[in-house]
Amino acid sequence: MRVPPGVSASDFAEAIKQFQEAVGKEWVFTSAEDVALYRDAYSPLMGEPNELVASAAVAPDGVEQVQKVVKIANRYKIPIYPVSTGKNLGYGGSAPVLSGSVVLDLKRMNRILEVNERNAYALVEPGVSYFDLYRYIQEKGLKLWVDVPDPGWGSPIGNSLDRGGGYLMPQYRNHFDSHCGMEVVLANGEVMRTGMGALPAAQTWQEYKSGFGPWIDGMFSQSNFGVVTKMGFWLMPEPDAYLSGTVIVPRHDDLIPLVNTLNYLENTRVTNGMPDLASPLLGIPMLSEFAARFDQGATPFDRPQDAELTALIAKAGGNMSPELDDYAQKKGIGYWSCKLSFYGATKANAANWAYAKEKFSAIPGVKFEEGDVYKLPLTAEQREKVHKPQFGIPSLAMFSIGARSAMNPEPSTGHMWFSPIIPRTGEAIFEANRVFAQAAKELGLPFLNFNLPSTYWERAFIFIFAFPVVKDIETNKKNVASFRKLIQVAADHGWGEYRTAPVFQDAIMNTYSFNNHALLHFHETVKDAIDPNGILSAGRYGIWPKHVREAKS
Amino acid sequence: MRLPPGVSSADFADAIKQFQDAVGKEWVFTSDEDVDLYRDSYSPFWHEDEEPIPSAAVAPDGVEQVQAVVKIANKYKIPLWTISTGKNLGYGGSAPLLGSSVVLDLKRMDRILEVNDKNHYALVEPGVSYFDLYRYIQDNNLKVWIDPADPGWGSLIGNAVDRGGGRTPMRDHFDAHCGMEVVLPNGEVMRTGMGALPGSKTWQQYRYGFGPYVNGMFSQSNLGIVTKMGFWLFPEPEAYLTGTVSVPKRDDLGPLVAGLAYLMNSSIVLGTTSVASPLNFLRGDAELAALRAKPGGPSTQELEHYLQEKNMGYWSIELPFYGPAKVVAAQWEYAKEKFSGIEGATFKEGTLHRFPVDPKELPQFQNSVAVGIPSLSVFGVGGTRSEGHVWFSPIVPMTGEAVLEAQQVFADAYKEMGMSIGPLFFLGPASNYPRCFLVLFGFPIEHDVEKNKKNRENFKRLIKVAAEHGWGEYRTHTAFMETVMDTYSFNNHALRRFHETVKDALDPNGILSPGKCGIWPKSMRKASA
Amino acid sequence: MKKLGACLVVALAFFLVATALPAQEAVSRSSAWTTSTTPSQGEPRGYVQYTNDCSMCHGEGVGKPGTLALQAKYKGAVPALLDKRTDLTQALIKQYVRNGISIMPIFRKTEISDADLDAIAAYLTRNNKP
Amino acid sequence: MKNARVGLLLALSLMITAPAFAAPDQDQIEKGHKVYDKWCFPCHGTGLGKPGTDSLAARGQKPAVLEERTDLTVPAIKTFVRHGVLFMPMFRKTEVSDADLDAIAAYLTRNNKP
Repeated sequence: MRVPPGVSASDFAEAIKQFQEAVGKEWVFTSAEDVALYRDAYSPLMGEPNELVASAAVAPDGVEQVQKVVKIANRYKIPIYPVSTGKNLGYGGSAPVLSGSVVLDLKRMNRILEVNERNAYALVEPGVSYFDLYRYIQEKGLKLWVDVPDPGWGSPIGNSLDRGGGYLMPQYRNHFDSHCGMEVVLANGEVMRTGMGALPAAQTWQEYKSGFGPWIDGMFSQSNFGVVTKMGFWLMPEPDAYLSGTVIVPRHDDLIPLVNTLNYLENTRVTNGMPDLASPLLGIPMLSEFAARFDQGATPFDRPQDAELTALIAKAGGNMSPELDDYAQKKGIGYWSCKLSFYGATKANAANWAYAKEKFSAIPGVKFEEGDVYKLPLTAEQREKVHKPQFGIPSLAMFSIGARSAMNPEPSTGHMWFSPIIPRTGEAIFEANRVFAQAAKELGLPFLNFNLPSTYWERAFIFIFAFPVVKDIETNKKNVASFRKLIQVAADHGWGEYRTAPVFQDAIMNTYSFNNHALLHFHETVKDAIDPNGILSAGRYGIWPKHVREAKS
Repeated sequence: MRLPPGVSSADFADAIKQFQDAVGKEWVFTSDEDVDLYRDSYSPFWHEDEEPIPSAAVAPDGVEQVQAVVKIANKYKIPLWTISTGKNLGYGGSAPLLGSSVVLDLKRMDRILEVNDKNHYALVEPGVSYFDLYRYIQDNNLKVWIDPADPGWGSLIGNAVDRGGGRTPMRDHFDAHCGMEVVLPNGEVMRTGMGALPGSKTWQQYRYGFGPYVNGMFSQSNLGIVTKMGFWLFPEPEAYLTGTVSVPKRDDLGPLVAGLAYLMNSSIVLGTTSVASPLNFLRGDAELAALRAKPGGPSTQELEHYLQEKNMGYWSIELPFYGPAKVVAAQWEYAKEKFSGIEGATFKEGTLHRFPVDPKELPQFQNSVAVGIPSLSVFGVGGTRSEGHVWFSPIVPMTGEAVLEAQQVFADAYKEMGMSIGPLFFLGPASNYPRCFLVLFGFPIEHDVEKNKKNRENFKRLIKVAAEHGWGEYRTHTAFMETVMDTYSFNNHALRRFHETVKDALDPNGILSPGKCGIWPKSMRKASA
Repeated sequence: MKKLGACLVVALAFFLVATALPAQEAVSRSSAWTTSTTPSQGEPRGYVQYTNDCSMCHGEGVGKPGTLALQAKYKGAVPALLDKRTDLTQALIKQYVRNGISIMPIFRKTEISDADLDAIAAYLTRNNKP
Repeated sequence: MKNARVGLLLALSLMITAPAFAAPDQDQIEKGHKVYDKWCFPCHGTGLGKPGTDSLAARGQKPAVLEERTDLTVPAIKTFVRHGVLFMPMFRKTEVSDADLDAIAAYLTRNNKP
C-alpha cells in the first residue's frame, strides 16, 4: 500500500483503522484496484511515474463523519483531498494534487435538503449532481431551472467552488456567484456556517449572501481552506418564453463594434442568455450547435467546402486579410455572427430583440436571422432538438468533442483545458489569436486557424481551448510542456487562467505575482493559521502547507 | 492629548512625528479642535464618557503613504481606524469603535483612475464619493450610470465594503465590485482577482482571478485597508418606467410578494422596490386615529374597509423597469398580467423617462438615486428636530408571511419597551438586495443622555428579538457591532472564532480597526466562555 | 450503519438471483440515488441503474457521445445502443466502467457501487444467448 | 469635558457679532461658490429632496436656501460646518479644508449689508 508522504506505515495503518470506524469499513478504499478508480481519467501524466495518485480514499456519508475523518487526519498529519462528484474532467477529476493524499470522496453525501419554488433556491450536499437536482425538480413539478455546465454529472457545489460557468442569465451562469450560504468543515474538524447560516435560527440562509462581518465564502473556492458540506444556490424561475436571433456582420473588423454593442446589450440586460459567437466564413461553429453537429454526422467546423476559401484562410493564418473580406462579401457569407438568447415574457423578448437589431444596425451590411421562439416549458419534441444546457437541462453531449465519431475516428483519451481570461473586446480577440497562433507555430502545435472566446462571464471572455490527452506518453509530455509555455505567453500579455488542472496549478499561481507574490503569501499566511498541520488539499491552486514549502526551499 | 490604549506618551509622540514625516505635518491632526471633527455626529453616546473619540487622525494621500502609516502603527502598536469618506451616518460616521484609536482618513485619496464606457466600469480610490464620480461622468459625457447609496456623499469603496445597497440594477454594491488593491496589516500592498497578474488586462472585468477569492474578507472587516477598487457600471439605458400595483386586502401581501420575487428572480424587475401601505402615511387622519383608539385596536376588516372607502389599496409596490422604451412597456404589461390573479388588484402607470434625462424633468424625481443621480434627500427622513439616527436593519425573507410576522414581532417588542408605534409600525421592507427584504428602522439620536441610554438598551433588545426569529442585521452602528456578531453564533461562534484566527495571523499586533464587527485582536479579546 | 446494512442485504439478495432476472424487484435504494428519480416503480434494478448512470451518454436520441462513439466504431456491425447489445460480457462491462476507455472516465465505487455494477451488467447481458 | 467645550464654542460663536471685515475678493467668492456647490448644495440647494433647505423652511427660516441669506456670519457658518447641528454632521478638514471653509463663508456672506 502506498503511504502518504511523511507518514509512517504504522501511523497510516492506525489512521485507516480509525477512518473505517468513522465511516464504515466498506467506505474506506485501500486496495490498489479500488484506489486506481481515483486516478484522473484524463491525466496528461497517465502512466508516468509522477502521475498524481491517491494512497487511499474515504467516503463519509454526513458532516459528522467528515468531521471525524478530518480530526483523524490531523492526529496523524495525513494529507486529505476532498472531491465532490470528482467529474471535473479536464481540470483534474478525482485525483489529488499531492500524490499519496487520501481522497475524501463526498459522492455519498448526495442529499437535496431543500428546493424552494417561491423563492427559487436549493440547498444541497456536495455529492448531488446536476442530473440529480434536475430530476428532483422535474419529479416534483417545480417551475425552476438549474443552470448546468456542459457535463451534467458534475456537482453544483464542486463546479461552483471551481468557479465554473453555464448558459442561462448572467447571475445564474456564474456558478460561484449564484451560490448563497455555505456549511464548511474546517481543517480543525469544526463545522462552520457562513452568511446568514451563522445565525442559529436563520430564515434567510439562502436569501442573503453575506451575513454580518467579513464575507469569507470566496476563501473556500479554488482553495484548500475547508471542506464544503452544504451550499445554497439561487435558481432561475422558468421563464414565460425563449427567443433567439442571430446577428451576422460581413467584415473582419466588424467584430469590434459587434462586441461593443453586445456588451451594451448584455450589461443593460437587453439580452440575458449566453451570447454565442461564431464565424460562418471561417467555419467556427456556435458553442450551442457544436455538439449537435456530431449527431448530424458532420464535423463541427462548418464552412463552405471551397478550395479558394481554404487557400485564403491558410494564407491569412489567423490574421486580417482584404482577400478574405472580399471573398465573404462576394459570396454573401458572414464573417462573424452572434446568436443572442432572450428569456422572459413573449412580448418583452420580441421587443428586446427588435431593440438589439436597431442597435446592431449601425454596422453597415449587418444581417439578422430570426431564431427559435419557444413558449415554455418545452414540448418533449422540442427538448430533443434544443441545446439542452440553454434550457437548464443537464446533458453529456459536449463529450462528443473528444469521443470517437465519424469525423474523429481515432479519439483521444481525454483533454485538458487551457482557459485564459481576455478582455471583452474585439481587439482582444484579434490580439489573442495573433499571439497564440505565433506561439503555436513556435511550439510546433497544430492549431485552428482562428479561435473565438466563450462568454460564460458577463464582463470578460474566456479564450478556452482543449489540449488532447492521448495514450502516447511522449506526446503528452510535449503537450504539457507546450501548455506551460502558453501559460507564460498569456501572462506576458496580461491574460491569466481562470482555472486549471493540478499539473499546472503552481505554474499559473506563479503568474499571479503582483508585488512579489503578495497574494500567494497572503494565502499561505491564512493557510498556516487555519490548517497548521497542512492536511487539506496540499498544493491545491498552488497553496502548499508550511512543511512542504520549507522542504521545497 | 488622548493616548491609544497601552501606548506610552513618549511612543505616541514619536509615532505622531513619524506620521507627520510620512504624510506631511498638516495632515496629522492632534489638536482637540481638529480631532473633534472625527466624532460621530450621530453618536448614541453623545455627552457620555463612553463616546469613542479618536486620539488623532492621519490623512495620507496615496498608497505608499498608507503603507508608511501602517508600518509606523505596527512599530508602536497603535490602533488605526480606517474611514473612507466617513459619512456612513447612522452606522458610525468617522469615529472609531475603540476610543483613542488613530483615525486613518482616506478622504484625500480621491482619484478617479479610470472610467471605461465600452466595458462599463470604474476604478477609484476610497475618498471618491458618489457625487465625485457622477460629476466626472457628466463632465466627460460618458454613457454610464453609477449606483449611488441614498446619501450621495458616501464613498463607493466605503459603502461597498460596508456592503451597502442602492436602487438601480447595480444596487448590491459589494457584489458590483471587481478587483481590489489592499494594504495589509503588515504594510504590504496586495491586488486581488486579475489584479494579481502584473500587467493584467481584465482587473475590472473578471472578479475572481485564480485561487481563493479573498475580496469578501475585506468587507465589514479589519483585515486590510482597501486603497483601490473597481466597480461595474450600468450603461445608460434608453428608458425608465415605474408601475404601481395595489392590492385591497391584508392577506394579499403573500401573493403580492411572491409575484415580486418571481419578477426579480427573472430579471424583469431590476431595481429596488418597497412594500408600502397608505396606513403609514395616514397617521394624521382623524378617522384612522379614531379606529386606532378603539379598545383592542381596529380589526383587519375595519382597516380594509376604511381604505376601500378612500379608494386605496392595503398594500402597494412600485415596480421600476429599466431598458428600451418598448421593452419596459412590455415588462410592465407582463407584470400586470402576473398580478391580475389577485382579486381587486389595481395598476397605475408612472411617467416614462428617457435618458439622458432632460434637466427640466429632474425635479420630478423625489429620489433621483433610482436613476443613478446621487442626492442627499434621504436625510429628510429624520424630520426637522432630529439630531441624527442609528439604523436597525434586519434581513427578513422575501415572503408576505415573513413581513407580517416581523411587523407583529417588532410591534410587540416596541410595546413592551414602551416605545410608540404607527399603525403598521414600519415602513416598507425594501429589495435593495436581490433575494430578501431589508427592513430599516431609524432610531432617533438625541443629545439627551437618558434617552440615548434607553434607546441603546432597546436597540440591543431588538437585535436579540430579531435573532430569535432568525432575522439577522446586515450591518450596524459601531456601538452595536459586538451585540450583532454575538447573535451569529452557530456552533459556539464558529464563524467569529474563524475570523479571530485569521485576524491573529494577518494582524498579529492587532492594529487595524480593533473591534470592527465584533472582531478583536488577541490582546483585547475577552476570555472566551 | 442501518442504511449500509440495508444496502448490503439488497446487494446480496440480488447477487443470488442475478442470473435469472426477477421481473419485479423491490427497489429500496438508499445510497447513490436517494435524491433522484427512478424511472418508474417496479422496474428491474439493472435497468434503473443503467438509466441513471449510463443512459445520459449511451442512451437514445441526440447529444449522446457514447452512442455516437460506438456507432463510429462499429458502423452498425453491432447496435450502437448498449442496451440493444447481446454480445457484451459482464467482465467486459465491469472492465470499461472501472477503467474507462477513450474519453469515458473511470467510475468510482461511490458513484456506481459493485452491487450496482453487477445489476447493470446483468441488465446489459439479459438478452445474451446462453 | 469635551462636550462642555463644544457647548462653549457654540455659545461663543453665537454671541460674537459679525466683525467688520474687509470685503473678500471676487476670486474667493467664486471659489466659495464652487465649494458650496460640491459640499452644501446637495442638502441646502433648491428643488426636491434637499433636507437642509426643507429643515430650515420647516423652522420658518426665510429664505430657507442658504445662498439667498444675507444674515449669516462667518463664525456661525464655520461653527455649523465644524460642529454640525441637528442631523447635519460636522465636516472634517480632509473634506472641507480651512481654506475651502473661508471661501464658503465668503460666498455666503457676499450679499451681507456691511
